[in-house]
Amino acid sequence: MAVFVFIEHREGKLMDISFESLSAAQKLNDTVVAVVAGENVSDLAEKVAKYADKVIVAEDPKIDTNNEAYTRVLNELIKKEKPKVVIMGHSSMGMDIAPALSVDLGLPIATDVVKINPEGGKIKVTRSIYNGKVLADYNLKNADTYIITIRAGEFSADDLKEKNGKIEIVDSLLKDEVADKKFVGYVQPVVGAVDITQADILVSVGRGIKDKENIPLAEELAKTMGGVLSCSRPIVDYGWLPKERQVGTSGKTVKPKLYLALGISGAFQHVAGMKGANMIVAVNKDPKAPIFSVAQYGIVDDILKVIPALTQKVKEIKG
Amino acid sequence: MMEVEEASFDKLYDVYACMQCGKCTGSCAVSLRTKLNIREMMRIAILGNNDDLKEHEEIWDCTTCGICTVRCPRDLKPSEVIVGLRSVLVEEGEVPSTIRDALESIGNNNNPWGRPKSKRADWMNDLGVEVKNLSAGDEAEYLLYIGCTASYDTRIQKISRAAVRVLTKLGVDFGVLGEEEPCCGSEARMMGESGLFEMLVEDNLNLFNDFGISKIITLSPHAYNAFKTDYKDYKKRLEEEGIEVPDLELDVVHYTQFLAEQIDEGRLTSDMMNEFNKTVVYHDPCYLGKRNNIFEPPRQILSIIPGINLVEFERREDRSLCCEGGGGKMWSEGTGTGERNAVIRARDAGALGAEVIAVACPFCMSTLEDGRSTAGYEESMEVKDIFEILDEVLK
Amino acid sequence: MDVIVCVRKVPDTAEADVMVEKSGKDIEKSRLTFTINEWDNYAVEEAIQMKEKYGGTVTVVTVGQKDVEDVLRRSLAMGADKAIRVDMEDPDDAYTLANILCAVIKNQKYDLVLFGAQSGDFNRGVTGAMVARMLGIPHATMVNGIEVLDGSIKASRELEGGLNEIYEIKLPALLTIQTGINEPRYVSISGIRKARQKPLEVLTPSDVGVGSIEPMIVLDKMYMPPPGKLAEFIAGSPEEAAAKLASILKGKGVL
Amino acid sequence: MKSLVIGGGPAGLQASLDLANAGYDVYLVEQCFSLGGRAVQIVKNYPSLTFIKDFMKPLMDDVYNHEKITVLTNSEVIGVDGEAGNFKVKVEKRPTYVNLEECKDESCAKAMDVCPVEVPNEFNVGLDKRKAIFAPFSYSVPSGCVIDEKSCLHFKDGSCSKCSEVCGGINFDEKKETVEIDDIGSIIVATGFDPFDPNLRPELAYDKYKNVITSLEFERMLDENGPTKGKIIVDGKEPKSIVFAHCIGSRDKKVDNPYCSRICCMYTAKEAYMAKEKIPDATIAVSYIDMRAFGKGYEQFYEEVQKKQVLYRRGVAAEIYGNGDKVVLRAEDTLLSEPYEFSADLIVLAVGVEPRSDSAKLANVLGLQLDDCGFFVEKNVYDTCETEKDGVFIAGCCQGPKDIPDSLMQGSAAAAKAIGLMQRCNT
Repeated sequence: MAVFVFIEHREGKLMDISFESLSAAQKLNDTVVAVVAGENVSDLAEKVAKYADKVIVAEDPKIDTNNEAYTRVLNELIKKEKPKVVIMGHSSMGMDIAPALSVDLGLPIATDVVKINPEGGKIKVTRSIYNGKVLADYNLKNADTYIITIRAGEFSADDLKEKNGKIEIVDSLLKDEVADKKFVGYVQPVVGAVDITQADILVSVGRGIKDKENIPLAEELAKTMGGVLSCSRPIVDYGWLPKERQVGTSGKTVKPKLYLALGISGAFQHVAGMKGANMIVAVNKDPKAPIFSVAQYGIVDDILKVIPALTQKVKEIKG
Repeated sequence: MMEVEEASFDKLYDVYACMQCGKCTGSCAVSLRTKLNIREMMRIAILGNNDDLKEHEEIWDCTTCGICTVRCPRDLKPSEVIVGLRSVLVEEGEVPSTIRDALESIGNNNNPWGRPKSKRADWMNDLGVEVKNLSAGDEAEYLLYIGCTASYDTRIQKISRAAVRVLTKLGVDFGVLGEEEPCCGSEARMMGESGLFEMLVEDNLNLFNDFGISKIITLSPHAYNAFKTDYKDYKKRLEEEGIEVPDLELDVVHYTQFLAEQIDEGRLTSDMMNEFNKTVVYHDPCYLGKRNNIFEPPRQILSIIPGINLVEFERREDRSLCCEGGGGKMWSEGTGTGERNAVIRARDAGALGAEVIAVACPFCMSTLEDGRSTAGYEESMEVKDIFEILDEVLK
Repeated sequence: MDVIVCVRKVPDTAEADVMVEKSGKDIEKSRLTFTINEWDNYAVEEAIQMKEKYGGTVTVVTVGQKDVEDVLRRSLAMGADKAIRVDMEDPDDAYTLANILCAVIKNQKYDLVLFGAQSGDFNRGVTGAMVARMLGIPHATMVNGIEVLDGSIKASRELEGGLNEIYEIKLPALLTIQTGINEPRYVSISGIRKARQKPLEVLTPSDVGVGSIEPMIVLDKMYMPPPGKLAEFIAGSPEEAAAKLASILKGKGVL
Repeated sequence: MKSLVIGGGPAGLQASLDLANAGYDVYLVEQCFSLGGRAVQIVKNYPSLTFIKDFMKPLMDDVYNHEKITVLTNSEVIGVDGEAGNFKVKVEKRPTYVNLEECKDESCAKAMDVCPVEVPNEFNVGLDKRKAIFAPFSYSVPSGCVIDEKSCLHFKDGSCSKCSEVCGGINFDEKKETVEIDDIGSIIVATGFDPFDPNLRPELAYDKYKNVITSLEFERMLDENGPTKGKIIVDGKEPKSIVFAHCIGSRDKKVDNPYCSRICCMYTAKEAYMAKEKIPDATIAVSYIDMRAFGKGYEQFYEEVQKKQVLYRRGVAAEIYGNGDKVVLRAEDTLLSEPYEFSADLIVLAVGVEPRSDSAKLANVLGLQLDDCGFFVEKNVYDTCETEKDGVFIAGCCQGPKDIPDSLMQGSAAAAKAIGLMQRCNT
């Protein structure tokens, strides 16, 4: 029996979630079969082979990065190979593909899974529900194949074991191009107006930044991290940043993956505007600042010392 | 002609009678720093249509301090016209997202702060004093109405705790409603959501009635004003709509009135206090002062504190400078540019040598705390509620 | 353009303390407030904006007992024309739910079916695409922009890392809507009152014609996650602390 | 048959003179020590800019010296009986404690000199002090001194009688007397008005700053014989920036004065003009709602004033606060839709016209009606002199706000009406 791992790639690059999916698959102690489909994907297949027992490569220009085409290719492969589990990311792509496969093949599906527990022939999964405040174990209906999408960041790619599997090239079995759903292309969201509500990473500055001259320091950190600069109300009051950057009940309510609060004491109205962030990190001189009561990580120090250091470290990590 | 709920602004507010003297705009707390021009709004109420209104985002700049209504020589109610214009937008769903979230939160969570009902009583954690809970079967003469902001805002929760300690020391027979305390709805009404306010009036009158509450001490002048004035009007409205509401006459006082009464009756005296050797300036909240002419009680309380050096703002009482905290401004930045009134206020206090700005309103606390820091008085000046000062000095 | 929007009432758990019931099968709901699922709200708004622009109708559909009707009334107040409630307990299993919704939708006239991309309670993110499959129409999930063409639409999908991808999809189609696609309007209390006039159809499971469906996934038990630590302070010099923080952020997949 | 005129301002004086010239005996009852009413506090009239004194002084003298007119100053009508053609009137005449016939000019000066009491001078609206024995104003009629018993120490505790030591005319024993007059054919009420008390608009902070004054105070400063000898001086300094604020207590329902004062537009124009003449380099602005220059030559005068670079800014005064030595007037320039703050050395509040506070008492004595605002009610809009009560006529500001020419005209009209009535009664 095998575990299928659907490999996500975009514009010639493998997505992180693919490695996390491989990691999840390896933990099931079964044959790990990575599926790489698309056009000109043999390079990618070689990178994936390092961590899989086998890589199935379905080269087909008709796939054209169309999720529906991927679905149909996977459908054929599952029917043919009958894997025990199909794992992919609970990503934008996985959300498009996995449920469709489930209905097409009549296979049970569990999405956004944080833990997979095989129990004999059965599969039990753990999901994090109600805003992560509750964990729930689910049993999947008995079936030959189970479809599971995993939550990003829950299965660390650091744990991957090298397997150096073989690569098998198969026919994609995609008969025609998908007629009713055409991939048009990728677009960068309109740049210009900065929308802090849409950013995944917000580097947010407060009074602790002390001087308008120091704003570029924070700007550079935000850029290095791939995030956007936001701020608390006084910074707008001082005229150091425009109103669109203001986080709080009277400004913008934000829910980034990371909110890095620099020199923000954490007035109630500010906190109310950012408490939905997945992760809050605060840097403040004052260990009693209320911001620390909502932060997961804190550094008690002068932000003007921490910002350049952090910019440097992030640059190093990102290479 | 603008219309709301099938009634024209002419019928509701006599807008045709406006003589365009500009007293409203001239008096307006924010007209110098925002696009808001109330006189023009009076004109729009006559000549505009509901679509024109969408172009006037400054409608959300009004703090509803009410001074335009207090001063209007034609005895019109410009501040109510603003609220009415807002309600046109509210009915059409065309409100800034931050206002929308606050209103939705009032509807869903009974507070505008997006906080769960189940955490409303968190301010009482580690209080160290037993407080009666009127929603849990306890009985008391007074309900101490905390209000949403003083229940949830971590800074302002301190006022609530001080209030409980002070009233307990004075032997007042009072209780709170804990998690069951509802939103008074004042801000909902001022943001133009009169339907929601009406619903709250109905619910709250029933709730007060069920828990045997008729005498209320409020922390917030906004709640005071709502219970005192708006609840009466809306109760009438509900009755006209054929909705049954308990025949409950609320006996409401703001806490400064209550404490001033305690002083008059000899139950709160200087002898009971340690010295407070600081220069203090009192900031009049609009909903206590301008809207309700309560100028003296807060000053009376402060004046009996031994050692206090009480100074006065140039602009005080009728001419007090609004802190910009009311009228939904907690949830909307609006079109304002330049220095906030709260910063001007802090600077004026600084010029008076004040070490403490004494406030009697949660919104004033919130805005002035900010103004004080922005004006650079983080180290040298504090903003304290009168309850907090009393809590500090009472032996 | 006739649009059907499937909506769901969920508890607001973002701020609240959530506790698991003794049975381990559900959470304690008495102290929670329930509202329309955030993603669904965007979907309803999107449908109404389409109606305002292109004409047509908006029908909102939900599955649940009477207490979920306020979510439908709210949608009607936003501007939907008609609401349908299937009168039964909300099934735990998305597959079952998808079958019921499919049965309702296939009897309606529609050009477009909208779902929220996920729901705030179970965040399964699966029901919409399943329904599309059952209806046999094309779908796109995580849609953050729609352009209506003649007989088709262009949908922008949100991808990880801030990129969007564009699909051209033939109608009828099903889209699941990501938050941020629009700015949902406020629904006033008086608006909700007025919407009482609008039709709200209640269907029984037998009206819908769905028999018993074996669930694909069954809840075993709910439990509380181990308590997370609050504000773990990172000590050291600015350089040391920055290095530690950077590696934590990398480990958490944020960087 | 005699006629009674109540009130010795322009309307009452003119009515008395017209009646007397027509051959009737007239009793003119004036509450104050002197004739003249409020007009004598004004320095110059608009639009001619002639001295009021040049007109009022002869008028007052003519009335006072007219053989058919009996002037009862410091007096009050306390009872009226009877009907048109035959009223019986009771007048209370209060003592002045100074017998003018025994009194010489110099002794007056001496008496005032020795008097130890100083009180605010009403005539100069408190801008200076007067003694307890004083001459009401420079050209008061009757001339000479009077004693104000309210502030005189002799009446307080008997501790002082210094004036009687230097002046033979002093008679502390004078008593008030009641004069009964029969055969009164007609009564003309011309009791005038009170200026608006700006403290009723606390946002204008009138009581808080020395450099916020009323137009009447400003008027007194324009008087060469006044407390500042005609110099505009506030707190010892000449202001270089002045704002005049229209409509203070006028067109204002909040203070129960919903009507226009009819005078504050034009007297402000005149005061602004005179201010510019006295301080040519001063910045002068006027905040106003709209300009009501409806009299003959008024619009032209308004234009003249504007040409003197007096800046008219539309928008009523909203609020006043102090800022150091300056006072700041907040208003909206409604033409620009722009709120502004004008920081000035002096703000002049153009106070409006209010019914006299004692109108109700007199209405009661006479059996007259007061309107919602407190003015005496005329018979109808086409006959603003007659009242519901036969034989009783009204004239001047007690009927409604008006300026001096209009008051004089209504005084004449009332006199004509009264003469007509009395002739009908005689035949």
